[in-house]
Amino acid sequence: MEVSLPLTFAAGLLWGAVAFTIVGALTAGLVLAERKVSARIQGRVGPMHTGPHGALQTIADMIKLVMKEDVRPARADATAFRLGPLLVAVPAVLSLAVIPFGAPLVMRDLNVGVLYFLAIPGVTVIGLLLAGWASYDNYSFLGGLRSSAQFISYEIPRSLTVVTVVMLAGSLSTVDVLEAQRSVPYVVLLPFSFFLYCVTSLAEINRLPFDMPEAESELVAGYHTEYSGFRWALFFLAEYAGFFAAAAFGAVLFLGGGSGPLLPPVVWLAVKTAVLLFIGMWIRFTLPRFRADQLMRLAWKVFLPASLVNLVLAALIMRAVGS
Amino acid sequence: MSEPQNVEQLLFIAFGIVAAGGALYAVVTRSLLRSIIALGAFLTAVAGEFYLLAADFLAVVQIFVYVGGIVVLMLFALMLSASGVRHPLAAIDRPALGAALAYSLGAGVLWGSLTTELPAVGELPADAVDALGRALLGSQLWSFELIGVILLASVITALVIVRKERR
Amino acid sequence: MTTAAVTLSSVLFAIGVFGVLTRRNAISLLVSVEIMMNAAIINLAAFSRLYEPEAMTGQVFALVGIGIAACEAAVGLALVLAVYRRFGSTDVDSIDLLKG
Amino acid sequence: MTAVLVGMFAAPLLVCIALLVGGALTSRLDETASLRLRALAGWISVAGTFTAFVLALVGLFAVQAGEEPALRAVWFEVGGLEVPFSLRLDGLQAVMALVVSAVALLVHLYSIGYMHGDRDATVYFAELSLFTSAMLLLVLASNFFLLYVAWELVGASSYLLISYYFQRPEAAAAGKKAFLTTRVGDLGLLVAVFAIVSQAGSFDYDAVFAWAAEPGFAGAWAVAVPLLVFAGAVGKSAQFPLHVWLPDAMEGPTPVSALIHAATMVAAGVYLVARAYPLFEAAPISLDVVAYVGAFTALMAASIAVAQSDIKKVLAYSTISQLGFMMAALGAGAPSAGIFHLFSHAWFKALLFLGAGSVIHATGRQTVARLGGLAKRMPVTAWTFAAGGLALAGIPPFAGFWSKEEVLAGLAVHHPVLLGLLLLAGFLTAFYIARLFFLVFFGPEPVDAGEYTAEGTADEHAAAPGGAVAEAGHGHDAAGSGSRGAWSGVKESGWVMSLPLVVLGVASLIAGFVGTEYFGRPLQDLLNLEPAGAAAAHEAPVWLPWVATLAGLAGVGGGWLAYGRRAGRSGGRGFDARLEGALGGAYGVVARGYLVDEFYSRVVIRPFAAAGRFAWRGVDGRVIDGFVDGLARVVIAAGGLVRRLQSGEVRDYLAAMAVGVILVVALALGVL
Repeated sequence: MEVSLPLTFAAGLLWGAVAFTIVGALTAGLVLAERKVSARIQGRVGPMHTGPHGALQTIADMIKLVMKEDVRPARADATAFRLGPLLVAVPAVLSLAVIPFGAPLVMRDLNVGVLYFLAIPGVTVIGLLLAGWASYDNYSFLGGLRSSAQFISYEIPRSLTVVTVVMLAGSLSTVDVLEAQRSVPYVVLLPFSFFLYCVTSLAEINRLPFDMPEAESELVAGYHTEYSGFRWALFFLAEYAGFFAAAAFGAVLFLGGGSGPLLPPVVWLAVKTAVLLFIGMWIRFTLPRFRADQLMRLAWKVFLPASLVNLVLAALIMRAVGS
Repeated sequence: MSEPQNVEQLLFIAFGIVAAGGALYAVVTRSLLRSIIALGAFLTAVAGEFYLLAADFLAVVQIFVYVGGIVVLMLFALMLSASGVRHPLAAIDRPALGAALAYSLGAGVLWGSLTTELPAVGELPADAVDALGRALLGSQLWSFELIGVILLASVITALVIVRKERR
Repeated sequence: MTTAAVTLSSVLFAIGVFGVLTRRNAISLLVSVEIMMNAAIINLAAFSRLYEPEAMTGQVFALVGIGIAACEAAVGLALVLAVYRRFGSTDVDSIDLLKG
Repeated sequence: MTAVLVGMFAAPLLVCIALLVGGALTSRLDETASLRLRALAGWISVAGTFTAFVLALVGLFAVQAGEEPALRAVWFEVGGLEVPFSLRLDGLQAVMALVVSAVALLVHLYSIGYMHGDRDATVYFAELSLFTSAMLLLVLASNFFLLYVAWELVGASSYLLISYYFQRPEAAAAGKKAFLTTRVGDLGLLVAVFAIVSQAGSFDYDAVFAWAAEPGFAGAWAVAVPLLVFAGAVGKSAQFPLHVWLPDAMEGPTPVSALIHAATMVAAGVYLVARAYPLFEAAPISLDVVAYVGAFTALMAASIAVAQSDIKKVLAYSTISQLGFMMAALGAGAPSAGIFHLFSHAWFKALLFLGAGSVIHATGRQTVARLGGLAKRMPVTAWTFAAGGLALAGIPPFAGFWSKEEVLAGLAVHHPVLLGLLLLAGFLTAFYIARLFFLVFFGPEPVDAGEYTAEGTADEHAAAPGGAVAEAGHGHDAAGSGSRGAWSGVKESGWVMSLPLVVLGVASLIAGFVGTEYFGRPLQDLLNLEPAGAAAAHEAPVWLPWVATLAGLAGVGGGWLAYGRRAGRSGGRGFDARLEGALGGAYGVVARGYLVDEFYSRVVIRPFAAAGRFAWRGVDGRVIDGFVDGLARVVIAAGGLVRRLQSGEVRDYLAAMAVGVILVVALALGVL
C-alpha cells in the first residue's frame, strides 16, 4: 500500500489511455455487430461495401466523424457544450476499471468495486443535462431532462438488485464476487436478480425498449440533436461503452465472469459478455418503445417495489439456508 | 502505522488545492450553472481526499450521493426554475462583511483545531470496509437508523412541498 | 497531514460562509452550504483516519453527514421550486414578506 | 335496590345525553335523520321517564314493605373532608319520587302533542329529561352536598326551559329573572350547607340531624341554619318576597309550567323544609317564620290571582298561594299535612296547567278576555279542568279538600290568626278558579278574530307554544274573518294530550283519599314526619271542615254569580270592569302583584345597575383599562423599536447567525 498509491495513480493514467483505445475499438466492433444483427433480424444484409462484408464500415465512419467540422449552435453555452460529451464519455470508460477480465487483468481491485461501478455512471447524468441544456434547443433540453430522470429512476432498483449479489458474496470487491461464484454462478441462485439487473441496465443505458430520451419520432435525437463530428462520436462511444460495461458487469456478477473450462478467463468473459450483448441487440430490434409516463411508472411502481421485495426475500432465504 | 507517506501528503495537498479552487469558483462565479459544475469538481476532489484518507467507501459514496445525486438535483432545480439559467447572478453582495465574517470564523476554527490536543494515533484495520459495515450495523446502529428516518422524512417533505396544489 | 486536512477544512468552511453571506440566489446558498458540510465531513474523515482508525466512528458520522446533506438538498431544492412558483424568482431577497 | 336508586335519575339523564349528542350529530350530518330524530325525541324521553316512574313505584313498594334502600360512595375528598355521593329512599323521598316521575311522565306524553312540529323539539325533550333527572336526584340525595348540586341543576334546567323560546326577549328576560331571583335564595342554602358542614362535620342527612338533635345545638347556629335553609326554599318555592319570578316564568312552554312551575320544582322548597325538619324543630322561632311567610304568601297571591287576565298568570299566582298553604302547614308543626297538600296539589295543578295548555294549543290565545264558550268545543279539557278546579277550591270529595283540611287543622291549634288568613285565602282561591273556569269555558264565544288579530299575534301569540299552534291560530284567524263563529276551527286536542288530562283528572278526584282517616292515613304513615308530641289533626275543632267547605262553596258560588250566571249575555267580563270601578286604583295595584316588581326595580335593581355602571365605566373603563392599555402602548412602542431588526431577509439573519457562531467559537477557545 505504501508504495502502491502513487504507482496506482500512474498506472491509472496509463490504463485510462489504453482503455480509451480499447473502448474505441470495441465501439467500432459493436456498432458493426449491431448493424449486422439488425440487418439479420430485419431480413437485410447490412453494410457490405467497405472491406469484406462491410467489416471496415465503422472504421470509415469514425474517420469521417473525427474529420468533420465541429458545429456549435450560436446561442449555446460554450463551456457546457464542450463539457457535456466529456462528462458522458469519461465515466462510461472509467466504470470499466473494476471489471476483472481475468486474474491479472483488472485495472484496480477496489475493495468497494461494485459500489464504484454503480456510482461512476451517475456522473454521466450531469453530462446529459449539460449537453441537453447547453444546446439551447427544446428537443435537446427535453431529451436531457428525460434521460437524466430515467437514469436516476432506474439507478435505484438496479443498485438494490446488485445488493443481493453483494450480500451473497459478502464483499464489495468484484474479484471477491468472482471468487464466490467459483462453484455456482449467481444466475442460478439469484435468477430474479439477474432478470431485474438486465432490464434496469437496459433502461439505464437508454436502449430500446427504454430509449425514450432519444426517441427520434418525437425528440429528433434527444440531448445530442445539436452535436456533430467528434463530440457526437463521444456520445456514441459512451453509449456503447456503457452497453459493454453493463454486459461485462452482468457477466461478472451473475455468470461467473472468466471462470470456465479449458479456455483462458478472458475468452470466457468475452463469450459471456457477447451473449449478453447479443440479447440486448435482439431485444432492441424486437420490442416496441415505451411511452415516457409508462417508463417512469414502470420504474417507480414496478421495478422499485420488485427490487425491494427481491432484496428482502433474498435476505430471508439466505438467513434461512444459513449462509 | 506512522504518519502516511510524503507522496500521499503531496497528493492530498494537490487535491486540496483543486477542491478549494472549485469551491471558491463556485462561490464567486456569476453563472449559476458554472457554480454548480464547479461544485461538482470540488466534490470530486473531496472524494479524492477521502480516498487518500483510506476511506474508500466514503469516497465512492461521495461520488454516488453528491456528484450523482445532489449536483444533478441542483441542475434540475436550476433548469426547472428558469431564473438564473440564462441570466447572470447578482454580483457579490456586501463582500467586505462576508469576507470579514468568513475570515474570522475560518481562522477561529483553524486555530481551535490546531491547538487542540489529540489522542495517540491508532492502527488502521485490515479491511476498512468490513469494519465500517460492522460499525454501521453494530456500535453505530443508532445513527444508521436515524439517518434512515431523516431520509424518509425529507423525501416525504420534499414531495409535499413540490406537488402542485389540487384545485 | 493533520495540518493539511485541518487547514483545507477551515479554508473550505470559510469559503462556504463567504458564499452564504454574499450570494442572493437560493441555489447558490445551497451550494455554499454544501461546501460547508463537506468541510466538516473532511474533518471527520481525517480525524477518523489519523486518530481513531479502528473505531470507524468518524467515517460513520461522515456518512451520516452525507445523508443529511442529501436530505437538505432534497428539501431545500423543493423549497426553491415552491418559492419560484410563488414569487417567480429564486432570489432570497425577494422573499421578505416577514418584514417586521 | 341500588340499581333502582341509580336508574331512577340515570334513565332520563341518559335520554338527555343521547338526544343532545344525536341531535348535534344529525343536525350536522343528515337532515332527514335529524327530522326523524325530532319526531322520535318525545317517545324516547317518554321511555326514559317511564323507566324512572316504574323504578319509583318499585321503590315506593319497597319502602312500604319496610326496606330502606340506600347507596353511599365517596365522591371526592378535599383536605380531610369527605364528600359523599349518597342516595336513599325513605317515606318522604319515595312519595316525592313517585309524584315527580308520574307528573313528569304525563307531561312528557302531553308534550309530544303540544310540541308537535316545533323546530327544536329534540332540544326541548333533552332539557325536559335533564330536568326530570335533576329533580329525581334532588329527591333521592341523602346528603346536603348532592342535594345542593341537584338543586342548582334543577335551577339551571328550569332556566333553560323558561327561556326555551329564547328568540323572544320576554322569554329570555323571564329565564334570567327566574335564575337570578332564585339565586338569592340559593345563596342562603349554600351558606347553610357551608354552615352545616363546618359545624356538623358531615354532609349526610343522618349525621346532620343527629347533630341537630343534640342538646348543645342552640343559639345563633340553631336559628341561622334553618332560616338560611328556608331562604333557599323561599326562592325555589316562590314565597314572598322572592315570588316574583314565577308569574314571569309562564313564558316557557305550558307543559313546562305544569311540570316545573306547578307540580315539582317549586315543590322542592317545601320538600327541603320537610327534609330538614329536624333542623327547624330545634329552633321553634324558625318554624314561626315559615308559618307566617307561608300564610301571608297564600293570601297575597290568592288576591292577586283574582285580578289576573292571563290564564297562566292566574294559575301561577294560584301556585304561589298553594305553596304558601304548604309552607304554613310545615311552619305550624304539621309537616305531613304540608306534604299531603303537596301531593294532591301536584296532580290537580298539573292538570289545570295542562288544561290551560290544551286551550292555548287549540286557540293560540291565553288572555281570558278573548276566550269563552270553549266547553262545547273541548269537552274533555273543560270537564277535567272542572275537576282540577274543584280540587283546588277544596270542594269534597276532591283531593284538594282533604289535604287543605289537614293543613287548616294543623294551624288550628296554635295559630288561629293564620287559620283565619288561610280560610280567606281559600275563599279567594275558589273564587278565582271559578272565574277562570266560567270565563274560559262558558259565556259567549269571542266575536271577532279579525279585530284582534294584529294585537293578538303581537302580545298573546308571544306565548304561543310552537309552529303548529301558530298555524292553527292563523288558520283560525283566516276562518274567523270569513264567518262570525270565531272558534270554528277549534277542536279537542289529540289523545297524547287528552290522556294525561284524564289521568290527572281521575287523580285529582281520588288522590286525596290516601291521606284520610277512612283509609287509615297510609300517606302519613309512610311519611312518618310528625314531630314527637304532635297530633294536631285530631285536636282540630269539629266545625273546621264545614267552615272550610263553606268558604270554598261560597267562592265557587260567588264566581258563578259574578261570571257564570250571566254567561249568556255579556259573558261576565263586565264584572271585572265593575270591580275595577269599585276599587279604583287599588285594583290595578293588586293586578300588578302589589307592585313588588316595581319596588324591586326601584330599590334593588336601579342602585345595582348604577353601581354596575360605575364599576364598568369608572373603575373598569378608566382605571383598569387605562392600566392595561398603557401596558399595551408601552409594549407596542418597544415592539416598534425592536421590529426594525426583522428585515425579513434571510441573509441578514444568516449574517447575525455567523456573528453568533463566531462569538461561540471565541468563547470555546477562551479568547473572550
